[in-house]
Amino acid sequence: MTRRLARLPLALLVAALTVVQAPPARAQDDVAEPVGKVLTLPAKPAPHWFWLSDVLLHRTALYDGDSGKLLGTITAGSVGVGFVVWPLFSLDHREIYIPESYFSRGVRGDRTDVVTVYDATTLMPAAEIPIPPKRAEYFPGVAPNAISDDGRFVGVFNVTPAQSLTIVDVRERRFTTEIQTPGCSLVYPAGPRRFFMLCADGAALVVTLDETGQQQSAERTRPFFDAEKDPLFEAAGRHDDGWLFASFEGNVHPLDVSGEEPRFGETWSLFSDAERGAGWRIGGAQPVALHAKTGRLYLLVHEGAKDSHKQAGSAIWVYDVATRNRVAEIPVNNPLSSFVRGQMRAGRERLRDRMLVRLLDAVLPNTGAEAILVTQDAQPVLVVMSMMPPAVTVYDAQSGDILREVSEPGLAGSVLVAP
Amino acid sequence: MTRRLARLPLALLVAALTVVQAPPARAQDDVAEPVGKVLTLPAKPAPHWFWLSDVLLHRTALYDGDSGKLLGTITAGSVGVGFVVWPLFSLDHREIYIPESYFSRGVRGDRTDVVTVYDATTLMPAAEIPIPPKRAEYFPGVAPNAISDDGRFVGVFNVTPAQSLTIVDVRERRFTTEIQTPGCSLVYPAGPRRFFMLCADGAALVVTLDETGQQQSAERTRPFFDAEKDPLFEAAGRHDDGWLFASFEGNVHPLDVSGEEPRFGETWSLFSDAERGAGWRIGGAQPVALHAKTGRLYLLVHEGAKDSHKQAGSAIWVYDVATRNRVAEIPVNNPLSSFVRGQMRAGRERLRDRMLVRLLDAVLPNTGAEAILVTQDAQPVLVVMSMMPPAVTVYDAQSGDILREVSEPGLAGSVLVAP
Amino acid sequence: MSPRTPLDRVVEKLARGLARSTSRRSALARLGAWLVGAAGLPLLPVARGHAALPDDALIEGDAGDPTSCGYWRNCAIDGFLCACCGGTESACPPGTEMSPITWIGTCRNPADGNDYVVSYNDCCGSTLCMRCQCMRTEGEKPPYVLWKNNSLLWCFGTKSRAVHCSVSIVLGVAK
Amino acid sequence: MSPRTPLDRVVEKLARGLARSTSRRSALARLGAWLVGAAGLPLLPVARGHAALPDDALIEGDAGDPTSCGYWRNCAIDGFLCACCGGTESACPPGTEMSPITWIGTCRNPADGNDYVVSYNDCCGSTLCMRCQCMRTEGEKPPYVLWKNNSLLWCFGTKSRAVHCSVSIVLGVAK
Repeated sequence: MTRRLARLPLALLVAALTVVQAPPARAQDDVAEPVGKVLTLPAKPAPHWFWLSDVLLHRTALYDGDSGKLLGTITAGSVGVGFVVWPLFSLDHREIYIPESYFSRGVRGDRTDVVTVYDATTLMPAAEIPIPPKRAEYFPGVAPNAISDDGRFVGVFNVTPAQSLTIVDVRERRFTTEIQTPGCSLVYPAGPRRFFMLCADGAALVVTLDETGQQQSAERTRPFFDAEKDPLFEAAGRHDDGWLFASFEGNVHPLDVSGEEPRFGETWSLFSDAERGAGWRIGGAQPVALHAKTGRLYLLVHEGAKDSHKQAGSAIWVYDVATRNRVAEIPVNNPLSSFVRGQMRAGRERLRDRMLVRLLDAVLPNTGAEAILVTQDAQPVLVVMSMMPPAVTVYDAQSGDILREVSEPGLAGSVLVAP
Repeated sequence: MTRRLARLPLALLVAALTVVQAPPARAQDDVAEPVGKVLTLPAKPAPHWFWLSDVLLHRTALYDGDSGKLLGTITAGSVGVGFVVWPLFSLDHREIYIPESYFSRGVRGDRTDVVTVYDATTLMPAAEIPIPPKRAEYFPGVAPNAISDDGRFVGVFNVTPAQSLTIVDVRERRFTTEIQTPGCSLVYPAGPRRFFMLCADGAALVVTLDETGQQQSAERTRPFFDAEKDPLFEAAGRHDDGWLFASFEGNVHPLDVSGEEPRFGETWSLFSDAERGAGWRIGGAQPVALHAKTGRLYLLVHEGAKDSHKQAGSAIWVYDVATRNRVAEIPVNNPLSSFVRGQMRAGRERLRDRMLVRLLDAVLPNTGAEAILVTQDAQPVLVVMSMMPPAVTVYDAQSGDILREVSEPGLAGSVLVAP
Repeated sequence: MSPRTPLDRVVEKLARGLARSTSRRSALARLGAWLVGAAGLPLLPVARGHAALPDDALIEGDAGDPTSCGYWRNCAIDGFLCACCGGTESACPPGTEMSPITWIGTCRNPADGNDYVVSYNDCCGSTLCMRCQCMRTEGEKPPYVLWKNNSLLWCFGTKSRAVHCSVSIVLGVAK
Repeated sequence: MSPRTPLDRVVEKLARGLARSTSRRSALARLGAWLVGAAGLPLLPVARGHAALPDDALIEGDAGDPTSCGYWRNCAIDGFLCACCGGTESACPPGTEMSPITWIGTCRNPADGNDYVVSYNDCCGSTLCMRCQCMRTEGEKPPYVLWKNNSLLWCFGTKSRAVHCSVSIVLGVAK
């Protein structure tokens, strides 16, 4: 370093630090606020919390459905990769598990797959469990990984493109085994030591683990749906005894996993012939949700042609699973209107806000919604997400009334997850 | 694996591969197109090519100003980090150099900084030169790194927050030295073996290298601007003999680096008293550009208050550096109108397109532009970028006429760079 | 319901044949893994003296425009069209490489009325192109019908797993 | 031109004093490096019995609303307001940690007419929040006036370099 460099020294940096470290003490200066404060979340999630993942921001974000507020975020995955961000939760809600893939040079380089354990109050990583670098990435990723009902084992769906299932013991913080699952994808929890996957021949592959997380059995059921003619949506409703799947053609396929062997319930149709004739179909990215205790099944529907299974929904139709009757039709809130009002920071409460809602809803085309979620408490809310423009609306799941809108809910929402 | 697994085997995968590998040979089947084809770029850049970096897509993208087409992209940097993507070019245009930072776990983990060497025709990485993990990241990053005029040494501006300059020998593919530069930031080329930085006291720090890329000298000039009262914009115009800087208050500061010692030319004002009174100011993210051969200085201007140096510009004012006269005023194309027409895939050529332009320009507010670039050929184009909504317009730099708009130019444009 | 294509029949036949023997299966699994690992070597057919490539110049409007989502070949694509990203309908842009592993669609060419088997190959190596987004789902199936699923990130056997855009390559007539 | 603040004067005095000795400077450089390295320990002042925190409840409209860009403290901020991202105007949201190294602004509180020195600390650990973006540049300078520059990614001494949002912390009265 030459002498000239001395003129304006490194001192500027140190000075900047020093000055804020020990400003001259004066009476009126005693206003300084503490630095370094970071908020933490309560130990138990509130009943209307939900997570919304975002493929462009590579994150999942926690919102409070009661306030519409963003509470915190977890970023997971590498640049350009990381479409699937589906968090799993320990039974006591103290930990969050996310299977993730990383590359040493952003879009390229050495790949490392891990299940990262996050502290659920700080949302900071607490541990990392290496797994085989085989995780599937797809959009939006509704059943890419699952946690066993006892909260101990995590299953991660792999495609290399060979299909397999990675098992992780999150209690012992270790990878236990990789199970080859040719022809079968996705993963759903089905008991304390059991997962199942769906297969191209319409069967389910039921994987049972032993106490150490090793494969005890992997048995394929008889085909219970036609994957070519009437495939099941990936999004499905979980209840105490099992799952309700809905098919592209609007048929409900109950799967009971409460017993030793999975049992297939009677399928039933969601649409009347007239509705089918009018082209009513289920569609979207995550178009199925169930409120387990009341047996209310929520489906995102639209009028469209065959193969329109990813089309945005214009309404949510609500069914009573016991009677198989439709009990409500909830129109989807206009995402463009919601987006514009979010940018304007306008609410829905005051008279002039309500007039703006009416005006914008009337003027702007309603481009529909792609994902729905229902919370599982006694006074559930229905969360409805539109991808483009990004919009999230919270409804009273029982009355169908709009409770609030979440402003600025990210850039490219993928899935909604309840903690 | 149990016997049941055998029902629908891994064969499905292999079959999928096999079937497309060797379909039954039939006459009408001889239509198959080749697979694996990847386009490459010509060895020399066309005169109106430009790069546009994007902080949300973590990339820089090459566009052809003559067609408005996207030609290719390079992704650089880690999730959530990588604000600065400023490519440098070898003299023969066969290589592109980008200083980059990577983290082993996306937003966290071990940090690795490198200068990656890309092949300019394939845009694929050819080599990687590790450097100290100290690169500055800031938005938008107009002078974050530079290449010496002989094309051999790259300088990278560091902040940890201690300021320093990393030197890389791109010919020998090695890091050579790190020079402490307290109080000085940014880096500009100033000769075959010379860079300079700008300092908080208004001086320039001139760094000269020896043949091996080691520091020969680092000398601070006398202060030539007031960094507190009238700072220089980071964006500046390069010509054969040196640089033209513009200040927040609209004064031009010429810096001649053609001789042994840098010389400071006479400063001159861009604005008349009346214009100053009306509040005309330079502003934006990259508001200064120079066409070196004709001595035309392009400035993004707006009417605004003091401290509005980042405000979007409503016009580009063009000056003849020799006479110091303003020779043109080019209004900024309406980015909202451009964005909407880009989404509609509407051009500007046909009568009905021109009517749509007029309608949208009249109806939608013009939110201005943040960055400008002028190509250095004899028939230069002026490229103007707006950040939100993302819009890029190509003008005839001499007539000021709009030549074309680039549709869908990314998500969050930061800087424009000429190859 | 779309009619069963030759692809369906061949897949089914192969599947049935291979299902008979577990030992053969695991050999095939190794072969498959090897094939997947052999990056750089396209697994899909190289040119076989293509005589009768469908001529898009005969098609009016969007169905003949490779930068349009309505382009006939795009009937089961999901992503960004490479023709808008520095590539063409069948070639990747600079800065990417083409994944040899793909999903498959069957699309009707309005020029000759024929159905063609189309391979959708991801171009991998850069973040999402974000130009000419296109999502069409003719015959598209969920991820458990893997090779008909367009949601999967199909960058396999490439240096990068990051999908930038997708091409639509005609593999043959589906009659 | 904004009036010179006590901060300016102290910085200048320190700079002048320190400039006299190169040996002292390198000792300070080491100290600085150490301070920067000592992550987790906030370098900025911890509470000193703060008696007279400016009371925002007295302010009408945007200038008193921490989720508004017009909030009085935000006069030199550039980023996303933590109050919209799960934090508050002075606390980071879960999933981030606060960078102890900051840039500084001087903002007038409309409630008492006083100018306050405000420290803008980045909350680091997650991608951009993308809510309540706010860019204000009162007294803001280019990157060569480092500690008055709001464009820099100010996540230093934190486990993560990824800035999520920024807080505005009152350090003291600037009289």
